Amino acid sequence: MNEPRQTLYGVIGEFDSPNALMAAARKVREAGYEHFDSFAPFPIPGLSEAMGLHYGLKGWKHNLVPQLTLLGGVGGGLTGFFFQYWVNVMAYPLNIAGRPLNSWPAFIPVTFELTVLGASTFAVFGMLALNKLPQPHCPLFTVPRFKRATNDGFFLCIEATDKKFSLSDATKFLEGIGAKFVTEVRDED
Amino acid sequence: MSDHEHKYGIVRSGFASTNPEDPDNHPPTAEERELREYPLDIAAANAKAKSGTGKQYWRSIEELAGDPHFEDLLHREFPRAASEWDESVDRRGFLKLLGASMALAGMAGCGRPPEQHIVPYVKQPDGLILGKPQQYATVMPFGADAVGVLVESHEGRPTKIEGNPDHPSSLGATDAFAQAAILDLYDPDRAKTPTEAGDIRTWAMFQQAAQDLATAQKSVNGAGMRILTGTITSPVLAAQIEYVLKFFPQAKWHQWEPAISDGAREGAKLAFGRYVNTVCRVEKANVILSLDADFMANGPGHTRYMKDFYKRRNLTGPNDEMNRLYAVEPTPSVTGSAADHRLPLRASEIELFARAIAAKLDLGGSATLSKDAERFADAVAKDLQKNRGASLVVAGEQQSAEVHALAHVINAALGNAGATVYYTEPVEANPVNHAESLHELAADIHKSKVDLLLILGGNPVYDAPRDWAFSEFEQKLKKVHTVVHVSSHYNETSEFSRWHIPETHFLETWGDARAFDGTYSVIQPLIAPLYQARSAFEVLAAFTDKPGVTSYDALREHVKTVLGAGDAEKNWRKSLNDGLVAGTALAPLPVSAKFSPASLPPAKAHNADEFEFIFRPDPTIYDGRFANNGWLQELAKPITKITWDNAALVSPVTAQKLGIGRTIASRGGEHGQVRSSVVDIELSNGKVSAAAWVVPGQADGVVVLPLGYGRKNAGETGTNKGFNAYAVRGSNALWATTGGKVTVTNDEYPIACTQFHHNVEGRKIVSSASLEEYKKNPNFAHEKDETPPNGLTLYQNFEELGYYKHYKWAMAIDLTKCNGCNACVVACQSENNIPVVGKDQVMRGREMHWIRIDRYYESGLETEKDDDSEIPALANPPTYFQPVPCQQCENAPCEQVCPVGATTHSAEGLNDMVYNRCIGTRYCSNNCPYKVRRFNFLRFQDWETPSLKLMRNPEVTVRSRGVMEKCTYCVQRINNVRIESEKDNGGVGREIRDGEIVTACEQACPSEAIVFGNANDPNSRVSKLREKVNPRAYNMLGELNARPRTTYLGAVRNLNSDLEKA
Amino acid sequence: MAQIFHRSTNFIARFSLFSAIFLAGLALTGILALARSPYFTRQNISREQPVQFSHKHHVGDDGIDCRFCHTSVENSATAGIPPTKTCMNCHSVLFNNAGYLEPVRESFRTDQSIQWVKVHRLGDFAYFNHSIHVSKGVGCSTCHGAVNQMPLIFQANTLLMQWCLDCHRNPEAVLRPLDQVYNMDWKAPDDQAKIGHDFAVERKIRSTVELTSCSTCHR
Amino acid sequence: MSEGPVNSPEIRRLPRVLEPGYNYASVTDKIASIVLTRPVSLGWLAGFTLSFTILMVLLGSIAWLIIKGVGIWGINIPIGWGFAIVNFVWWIGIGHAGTLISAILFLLNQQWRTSINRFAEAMTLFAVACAAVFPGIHVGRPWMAFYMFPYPSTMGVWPQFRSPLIWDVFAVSTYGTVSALFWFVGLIPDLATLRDRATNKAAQIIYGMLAMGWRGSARHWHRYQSAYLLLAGLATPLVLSVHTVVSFDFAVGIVPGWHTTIFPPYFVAGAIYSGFAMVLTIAIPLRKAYGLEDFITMRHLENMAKVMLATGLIVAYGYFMEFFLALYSGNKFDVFLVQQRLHGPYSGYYFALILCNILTPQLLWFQKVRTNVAALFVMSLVINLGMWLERFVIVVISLTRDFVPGAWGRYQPTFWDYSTFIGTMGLFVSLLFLFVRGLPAISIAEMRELVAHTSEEHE
Repeated sequence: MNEPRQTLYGVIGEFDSPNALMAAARKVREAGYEHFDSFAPFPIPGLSEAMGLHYGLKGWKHNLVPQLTLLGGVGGGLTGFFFQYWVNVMAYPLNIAGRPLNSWPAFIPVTFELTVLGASTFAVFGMLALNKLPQPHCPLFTVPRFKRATNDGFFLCIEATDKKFSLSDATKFLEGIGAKFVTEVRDED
Repeated sequence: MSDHEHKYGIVRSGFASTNPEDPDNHPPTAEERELREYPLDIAAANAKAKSGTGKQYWRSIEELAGDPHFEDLLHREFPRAASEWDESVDRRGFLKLLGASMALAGMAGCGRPPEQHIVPYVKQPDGLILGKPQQYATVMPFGADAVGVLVESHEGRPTKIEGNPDHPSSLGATDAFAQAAILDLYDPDRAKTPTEAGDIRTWAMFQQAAQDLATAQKSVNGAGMRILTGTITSPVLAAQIEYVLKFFPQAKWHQWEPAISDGAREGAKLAFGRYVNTVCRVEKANVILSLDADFMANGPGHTRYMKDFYKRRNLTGPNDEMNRLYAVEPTPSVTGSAADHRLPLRASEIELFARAIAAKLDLGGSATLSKDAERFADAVAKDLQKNRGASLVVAGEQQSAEVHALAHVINAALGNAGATVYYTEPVEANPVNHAESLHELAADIHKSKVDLLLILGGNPVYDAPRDWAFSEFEQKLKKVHTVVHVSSHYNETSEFSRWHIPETHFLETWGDARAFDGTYSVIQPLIAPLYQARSAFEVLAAFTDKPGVTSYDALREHVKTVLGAGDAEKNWRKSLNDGLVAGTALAPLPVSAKFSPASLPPAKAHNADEFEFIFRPDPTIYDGRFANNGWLQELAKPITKITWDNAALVSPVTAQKLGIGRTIASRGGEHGQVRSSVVDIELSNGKVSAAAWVVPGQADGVVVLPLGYGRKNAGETGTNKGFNAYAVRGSNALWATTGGKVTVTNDEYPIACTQFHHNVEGRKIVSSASLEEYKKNPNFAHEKDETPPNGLTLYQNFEELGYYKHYKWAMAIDLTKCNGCNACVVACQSENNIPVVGKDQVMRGREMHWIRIDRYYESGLETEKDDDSEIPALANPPTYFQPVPCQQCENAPCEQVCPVGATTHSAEGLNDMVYNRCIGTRYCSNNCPYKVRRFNFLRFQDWETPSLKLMRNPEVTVRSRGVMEKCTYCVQRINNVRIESEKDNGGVGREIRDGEIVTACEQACPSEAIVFGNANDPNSRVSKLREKVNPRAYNMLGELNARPRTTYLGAVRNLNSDLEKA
Repeated sequence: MAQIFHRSTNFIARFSLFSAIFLAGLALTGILALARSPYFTRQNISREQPVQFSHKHHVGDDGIDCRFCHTSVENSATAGIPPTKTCMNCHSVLFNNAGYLEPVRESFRTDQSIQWVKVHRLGDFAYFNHSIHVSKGVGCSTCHGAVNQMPLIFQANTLLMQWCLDCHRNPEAVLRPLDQVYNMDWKAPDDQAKIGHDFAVERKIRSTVELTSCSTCHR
Repeated sequence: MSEGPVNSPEIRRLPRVLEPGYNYASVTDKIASIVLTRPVSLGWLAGFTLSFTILMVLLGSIAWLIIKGVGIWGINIPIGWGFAIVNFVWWIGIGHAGTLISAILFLLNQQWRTSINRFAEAMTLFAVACAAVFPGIHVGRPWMAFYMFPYPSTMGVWPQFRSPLIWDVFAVSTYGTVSALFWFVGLIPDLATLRDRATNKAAQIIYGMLAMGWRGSARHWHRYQSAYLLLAGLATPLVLSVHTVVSFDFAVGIVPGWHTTIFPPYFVAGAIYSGFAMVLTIAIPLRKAYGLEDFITMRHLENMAKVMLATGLIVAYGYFMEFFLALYSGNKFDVFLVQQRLHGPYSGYYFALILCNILTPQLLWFQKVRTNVAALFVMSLVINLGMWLERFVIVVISLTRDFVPGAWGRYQPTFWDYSTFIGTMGLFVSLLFLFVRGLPAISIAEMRELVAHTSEEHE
């Protein structure tokens, strides 16, 4: 079969256990590859560290979700409270049951709810955005065995965009660290 | 004139110039002419009426016949009255939009309102300012009295009836009947056109027929002609009758009033040897003894008497004195419940009691009483003695001639005659013994002597005694060749009449009447007859040689004789403006009682364990004439709090003896529905089944049968409600009888009772004390008050934000002065467009009255556990009435919980309710400690019936379904007065004077128990009744710190120490 | 094997996510705008009337005072629509056989009212009172616009509650000398802020809390 | 999870959270097959038809309500709130278990949550949906209910933020949104699994779109996990706040029987109580119908029973405190009210509620009962009923006898009250039926984790 206009995406290999995948990932990183990714049907503890992904401030490059959540929460809360303040004290001050115009204790529930709302929406949509989802189309889906990535397969893929990537080296390297079914991934139209 | 300017800018102009009889614009308008010229299709009209395909409500044959000309006229709803300000029309449109289309569209705003039209006058009546209501003076004829009223008119639509301060029988106050009369005018069930044997006829046709009948009678000098009327106090009408009788020398005039006994008349004869009219000066009496007299709620001048009575109960401070009222009566009445001392006695024992009093005053005669009664009589006699010339004994309308005679002699002996009571020529045009009069008529009919019977008003088929020839009055009537019945509705009697002529409402016709003291009063119409109605006068005229003569002409003619010298036209206008002719009250008669109690035959012994059955006019629908009046039907009876029904009333002991049971239905419950045993009552004259009802304070062994219910043909509202007490009422026992049988059945009947629980559960709801206690401790009402001090709050001080600065509206209600007469409730309903919801909804606890009157018994136990232990406590418990409108709390619990801010506080301290913002969560009602909020659970307002639209007060929003509503302190009146005051002095404005704003309830209240005003003005009447100023003032449930603007003043009773001890 | 989704779906998916949120917002603003649009408020829309009565002619050209026809404006909640009689007072002489006045004459002849189409319309739950406004120095043109230039009358303002509130919160901005109330051409002077304030003081205009209380307009 | 030494007889061995012998593929298979391969059973059809019919009853009732008005219900003055509010509180309460299980147990790292959290969350969503029906329709003018939302109106007026009902609007809508997000985020990996296992194109496309191209990338998992953790952290206080706010509807009012500070904690406890009862009511038939006994083991049932016992005791404490506070405070209205509870016209309801909510659950002290599936099922129903009665007692009965004796009344529901209530159950069950057919009722990805975990244990 010959596809003239096919672009190379990377090389993918399969491993038979979470631990194998973790070890492999560590090796790939030590080998100096940066644009690579590993795939598993469930989150494997330690895999992130193995791939050199960090949490917290240190890992903001890899994971901005906590910061976004904080932002959403603070934003929601402030909007919540000051909107109520504006309505009751500035927009249309009314004597309601002789309660103070700025009855701040009564404004707390709404403030709280909006805080949570803001934070959680930011968390979720932030996560999706950072993961570049939705992305229904991905070159990896052309690899027949890759279906098992959402079932019981453990994969590692070195991407062509990596600067020290070359098809032959990468393939060899993967086979060298015990990957099975090493195949190149090509994006087809 | 000027003395009434202050009624929120209403110019009380002398003349209802929007009405056609007014000579100024009398010539028939074009459409009238057109209609008359238009050929009538009577056949079509009849067909439609019969087949029922015709309109539900129609004003005239033309309309029913579907005359196109008429149709488009009708759409403009009374062209002459129509104007752009007929709010009800476009308000209806708006609410329809809210209700219907938005419901379907599912969201607001889609579909914009349709175009509306402005329909201005063609020729605007003089003196009418568009958008400004006018008030006209007139009188409401009622029994042997005429109640002076001022009627508010919006562009020719009478909308509200209020008391006429100038009129002796009103002095500015009214009773519930007068307030509700406006609904009778617009009652869609009124007869709309003359009929002959049920077929529609025109007035002209009747006139023709009348003339034929007249000629027939003329030939026999009217030997076969009879006229039956109620009590007539109208000189003009009386003159007309006299004229007819002259015209037909052998014709006879009979009278029958079902709810008023001949006792008063015959008693006068017994005492003075002639008929006289008794007028009391209640305000002059220190001690009053009521012998089964409900003089504050029934009988001539009752409104005036109530006002006078409470003039003597103004307690500004502990040093003030009060009059004292003793009541001896078989069943609790409004008057009796307000009494300081009350003794339940069988109706038949009242006479004994009167004899005893006479005896104790050494007037001869003697009587043996029970121990309690004896003690009571002793105390009363002593008290009367102490107050010679300043005491008063009143005998009840339903009491026998003897009791009345005894009352007269006692008053005479005490020197009260001329002081607290005086006698005049009868107010009635022709006083006769009604029972005899009717009996005579019946006999004549029986002997087939009668072939033309004119029944002017009244409903004898329904309310005549069952015995004599009346056993089948219907059948008898058939014997009469021609019966002509004139009445507002096509009722039971009309069915048996050949001709029925719709009678005009007193707001539709010219006429006159004498008040209880004889004052000559003028009836002027505020609107042209809504239907093809005629006054009794005009019907009579049809039989004379002057058929065309109108009431107006006759009145003008007669008034000449009444009006004094001077410019006739000017005097005439003045009398219209005042609603009466000054100085026409009848002069006192120099009569002396020539009657000795000793001369009375020995009292017939009665058997104490025999039941006594007594008949009374119903407190809200009277003798049945108001049966089709929704406001009065839904009005809770003062004592029993029953609506929409009457019931056989018995005392707790009797109920226990009979084994009468009742269960509180869980739908509605204490505030709505109680299922009560049905009893079969068998009297000599018949048998009737009635729901039984237990009334604390009623004499044991007495069964009260309220009249006026069980109508078979009263109209949509009144037909088949309650049981017909007339069905067992015979001429031998018109008011009381014994020897009947009561059997309790297993059936239960659901009664719509708006307040069943009668115990305050030891809560701070009603405060009361005796006069001595009050003098000893003036602060009894609020000393145990737990209201937190004003400063004690974390809340913002709204005065600083400019609230309550200028005006601070407040209301004070004096419980000493409330006897639960209900006038305020109906006044409020009329003023605020409050809908009637019907028995079913009342039974679900959804009645809409903005002001309710709670009735509590002292030391009653929990009613809802059927516990005999409470029976002694309820034998004769002191009764308290508490009107409860919105309390307008400063820290209103309702406001805080409204999610949309539909109820907020105004700068003047009103608890505003914005209907168009309300979405109906009902949270406010839940959170209202006083439960004064009312909710439109369904679409309670009638938006179809055209006549009811005319009745609405355009100053008040008509509420849609799903909206909360409540008392607003009549904010529309406040605003109108404020606007007028602010416009004064060339826009600079002035302060509102105290008393310038009068709420509807305050206005109606005869005892002036309700006072409204500005609490910021230390000199306003209300300020003097508020906390810290008046010692009796207290807040209902003050401990909740809702800070109500409505304060109550503790109830004080002037007890007689002799009766207190032991 | 073939992909389930074409590459383009990536863009489509992301774009549709955003546009969904965006469209929702747009729709909401649309509704809010519509509620304020002349379609609902009927602002600036003149209507076909039984008689094409021109305020421009009567007020602008003939200089007839407002109160000549709207007689109750100073005493009543309503300014009052003149009865046919008022028209006839002049038109029985002037243009007394002009065709376009036939409806007026017919009304007078047959005693049937002319049915004008209502132009200025408030909710029936809003109780506006003309007399208090004019007597406190709020000019006709403040709410009704330059009527003297309207061949056919139309509603110059939105009459939305928000619009009422603007004025009730700051009446100083519109108060005039009392003799200028019926002057259609009156323009606020530069020192309106000052004189407005003075008027408010001398005419005892109620405070904002009072003027913005619900029961001021709703009953 | 720390367990005693294997086979040590003296220590009762806890039942496993996952029966042995499963690997990644078999777990995936078992759960995914319910959705993908298993044919529609007759039982499912029958059940769905029935519940859908009941749902139509709900729609009918609502239509009639909008045509006639809330007057078709039994409410009146003084009892302004009836079934509608009772049902609202009841459903919201039920809606608490899901998020609680997913969030709090997740934070507490309880493995036994894994196989029940998915449908518990679904149940939460559906319960909230049922609850959300009522605030809208119980108002007098439903077409005006949008006044409760803060939008720039032409009237220049805004919602009244001091009203607990407005707090409700925000609390419930937030809770609904967050629960939905939480649920969906959890679903993404499983949706991907279904996408990749689906054989027909339509399924592939639908699940594909929902999965948004998830492919188990470690970099995705990396962010995914922190997002999920944060959501759990946010949902925990939220779930507590929601029923607190609902309880404010009453606690903020001055009505005796409403106005008490004990409400928030005891409402929350009650919510969890009824929530777990409902989870049991659903879990027991579910595991039976789809043979999931290995995943939803006795261990799960027993733990849930323990939670019910604990929360049940808190609720009991709440009831007791109501009495204590009333008597201790000496407030005559409160004292009167608690007496009414015992011998007022509605005492029957109160004793029934004590029986259902306090006495019956005491059986859960016995392990025999805790491990008896049938008993647990019956008990869960009893507790659901009891919690409904509790709300009825609080909402309605407090209103029948408040401050002014002259205005006392009573309440009786009408046909339409019942039809609306039953109708919402139709809605609830219909949604459940669709859910079990359309989506994995148990989180596959998390089960795989469990497999990994346990296999390590047994290695």
